[in-house]
Amino acid sequence: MKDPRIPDPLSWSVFTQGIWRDNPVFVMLLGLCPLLAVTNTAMNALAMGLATTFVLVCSGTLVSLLQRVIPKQVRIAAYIIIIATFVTIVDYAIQAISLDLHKALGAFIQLIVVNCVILGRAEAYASKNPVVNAIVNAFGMGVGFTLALLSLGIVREIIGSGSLFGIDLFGAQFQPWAVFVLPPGGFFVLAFWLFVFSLMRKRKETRAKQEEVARAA
Amino acid sequence: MTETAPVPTASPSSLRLIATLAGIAIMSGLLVALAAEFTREPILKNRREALEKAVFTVLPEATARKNFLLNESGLTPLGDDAISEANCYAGYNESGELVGVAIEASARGYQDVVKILYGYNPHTNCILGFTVLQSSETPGLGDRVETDPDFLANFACLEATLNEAGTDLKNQIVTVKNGTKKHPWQIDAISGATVTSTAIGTALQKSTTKLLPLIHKVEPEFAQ
Amino acid sequence: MQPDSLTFIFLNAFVINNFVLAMFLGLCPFLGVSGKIKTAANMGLAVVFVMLVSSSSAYGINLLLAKFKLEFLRLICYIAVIASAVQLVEMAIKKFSPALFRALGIFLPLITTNCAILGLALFQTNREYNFPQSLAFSVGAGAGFTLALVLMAGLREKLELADVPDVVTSAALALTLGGLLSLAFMGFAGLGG
Amino acid sequence: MTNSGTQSSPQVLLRTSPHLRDTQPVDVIMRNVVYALLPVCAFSVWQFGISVLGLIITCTASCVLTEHVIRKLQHKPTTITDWSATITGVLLALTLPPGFPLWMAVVASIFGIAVGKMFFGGLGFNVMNPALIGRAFAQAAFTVPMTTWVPNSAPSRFTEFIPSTLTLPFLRPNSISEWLAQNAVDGFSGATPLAVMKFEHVPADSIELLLGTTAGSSGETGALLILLCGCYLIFRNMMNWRITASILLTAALFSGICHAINPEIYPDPLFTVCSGGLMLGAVFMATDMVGSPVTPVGIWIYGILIGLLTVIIRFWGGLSEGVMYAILLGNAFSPLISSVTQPKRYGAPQKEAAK
Repeated sequence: MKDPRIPDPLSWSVFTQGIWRDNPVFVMLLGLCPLLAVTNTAMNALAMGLATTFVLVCSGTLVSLLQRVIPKQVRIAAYIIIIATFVTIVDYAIQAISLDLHKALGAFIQLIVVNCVILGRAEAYASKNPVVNAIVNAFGMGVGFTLALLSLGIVREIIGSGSLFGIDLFGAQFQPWAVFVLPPGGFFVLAFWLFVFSLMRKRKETRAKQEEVARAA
Repeated sequence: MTETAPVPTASPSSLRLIATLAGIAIMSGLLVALAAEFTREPILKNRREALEKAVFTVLPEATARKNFLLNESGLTPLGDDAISEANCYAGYNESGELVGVAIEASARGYQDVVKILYGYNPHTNCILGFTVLQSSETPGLGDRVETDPDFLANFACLEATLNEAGTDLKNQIVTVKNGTKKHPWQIDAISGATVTSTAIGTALQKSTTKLLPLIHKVEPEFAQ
Repeated sequence: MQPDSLTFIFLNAFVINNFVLAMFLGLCPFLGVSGKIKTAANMGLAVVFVMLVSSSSAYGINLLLAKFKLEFLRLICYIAVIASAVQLVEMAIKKFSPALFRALGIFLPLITTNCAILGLALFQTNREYNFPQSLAFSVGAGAGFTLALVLMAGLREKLELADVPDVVTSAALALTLGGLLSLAFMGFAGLGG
Repeated sequence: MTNSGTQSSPQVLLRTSPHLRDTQPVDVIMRNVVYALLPVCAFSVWQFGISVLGLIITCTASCVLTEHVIRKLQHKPTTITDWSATITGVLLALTLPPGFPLWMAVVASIFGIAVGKMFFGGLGFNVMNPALIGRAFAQAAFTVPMTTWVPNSAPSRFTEFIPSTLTLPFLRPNSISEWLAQNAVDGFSGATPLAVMKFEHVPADSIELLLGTTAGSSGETGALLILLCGCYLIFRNMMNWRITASILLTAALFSGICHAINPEIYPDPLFTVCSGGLMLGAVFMATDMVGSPVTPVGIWIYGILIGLLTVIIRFWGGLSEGVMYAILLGNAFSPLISSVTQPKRYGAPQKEAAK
């Protein structure tokens, strides 16, 4: 995405890059497996987001620290080992915090290892930038990923079970639309968000074009 | 992750490559081992609490629990932490009398396997209740087996008596259509959630057929 | 059907809880490599192959780790094994069947980061499958992955000519198709029960 | 629903179409399908009363309105005059249970048209049958109301709505137990003949199934009438009889074999063909040209696949009825079937068809 030899100056955009402009989910379409699999409740989505952020930040730090030590030829293998280490740590930590949460997220915590967002960050950013930048950038990406997870989890939980973070919202008479907590619902809600963003982008483009025409006239 | 980048001009020796990788591997091994060590106690505590909660749900009168491994060769008492090795858990009331045994069972549900823990009282030959340990049944339909009061009423005392020879159930536990329960060994299904109701019945029937003869053989050994 | 019977394990991973459409494993290739039926079928073939290899090696690794009480290294070992399995498979195919290698070539390295492979190894460990069960599971999962991929490719080929509204991006379209397929696959729930 | 993709898309015409009716304009065919559906609608209103009338009107209106609004939002001329949205609405209503809450029917209609059809560019580009997508969505979203059945010929059916029909939006369906107590005919079990067969192994009377005096979805009872209406379309050369025939024959043959092996559990072929939504699906939904293969051999494979899947889901699945899912899966498979059975082009490479 940019020349690798010039390190980024630390700026606000290092952080916000992952939240909006290069949002790992909505823009880059990465890490979809956990995104769809564990977002049937907002709580699961939040936990998954935090776990991923932790792994992103820790592996980013280590990769950035070791960037001069790791030879190019074996860097991918090294990154994967580093990532797998932190994922295992998170896995144990979640078990220690709450078994129910661990049961709800299941094997998808361990599957963070193959989340392309993390390897992608390690390869494209952390391995070429100073530690502070790497941490800030990874944190931004983590926040962006968590927001994406939450945007799915909140919609799915509200419509699919009539509650939010486990708190009942509409009373006992509300008819939940169970399909939203089932697998098809995951696909549909993500498609819906992508559709909405694409619609917004189109609107903006048309408006810009109209303004241009107006200015020309 | 496709291919490694173009080889730099001065490529490091393979010894250095291996050494770096080995170093990283050792470091991560250490980190992981540390994490596993630190979290072992809390995880065990969580497991114990979760199990205790489940056991006390299916054996309402119990206040204490002990782990056992039950198989053809008899009953083996296990330590308090050996939760994953145990396959049955005895519950005792405050005066130390056996109030029942909690056993895991599983069967095919609608979407996937349903895993339950059920309580059995060998004195009264009753199944006292069950709790779902793991299921992915349809929300609002199959998952009602845990909440539907009419369905739970089946388990005030679901009869599971052995035959004279002590080898098999006298009357097989069976799930029947909603509203047609006639005998204490029948389970009245939830209307509309027949598949999940039947899965609970099948799990109980299979597990009791296999384990009750064993339990009755070793019953005195459960005493504290 | 018994929940631990080989047929059920196969059917479960194949259609009932299809690896892609119900478990969301392997979504990246599902969305990325599903443009053409032929490519999708080849990718599926490669995945089945790698799944068989990595599932059996994961089974062996797990036995070893359990023996030495080193379960905390499981994840690291699995990912390492899968990466090497992909390499080995690639080399073997290259040597013994250059034609197949040309057909699968570009997909093989991609498979390492396919979460369906690691997911398979993790799920078979969580569910405590024995060796034959693990094999049935991996064949079912691979077949399920291939089926989903090929169906998706067929639909997308058909939609190439469609007058899709311009605000519908190809990702949104693919995800909606995935959702519809997932909806249709719900019909297999309880199969063999 | 017959050939439809040919209206505004010259590309589709390039495909080898085996159908003679390309000469007939789409809206004429569609209008005739509506005519053919009218007797089925009338019969189901007579069977289940004004609740079903409400259901048919609601579904049709919401389907047509959804399509109209979406076209307007796209700044394109409306397409509701081609009658296809009307057919989707009527078919959807006919596949819903008679006492289905109207607000849920609206949701199913909107989803079916918006996601199942307009999202892909409208008529001719939808990959699966929109009515069935709507129904599958409702089945997954509102499982309990979708499996709540009422008896046919309830005495008060022309004077009052089934209470669940008029449920307020977003709420759980009103209880029908009181209504059932007043209206239930001797020993109504709250299940369709298929469910009774599946879970209790008691087959229903075939004559009843043929005439349609059983519980079930609004328009799926009365196999004979549906077949007659289908014959009208076949006679007018507006429907591909091969699809219907291959589905029904396969289902009958397969269930006949199972019945011969174990008559206790598996029903006889006549029951299989006449019960549930198989007849309605085989005649009016699987024959939708947009979702079926374009090659002559493919048509037969498609029909056989749907027949097989229906019986497999009915006999060994968790649901008592599988026609809807079988047709949706058939739709999903049809591009694949087309591509495999495509006649070889001259000079094409040897290994043309993958899988």
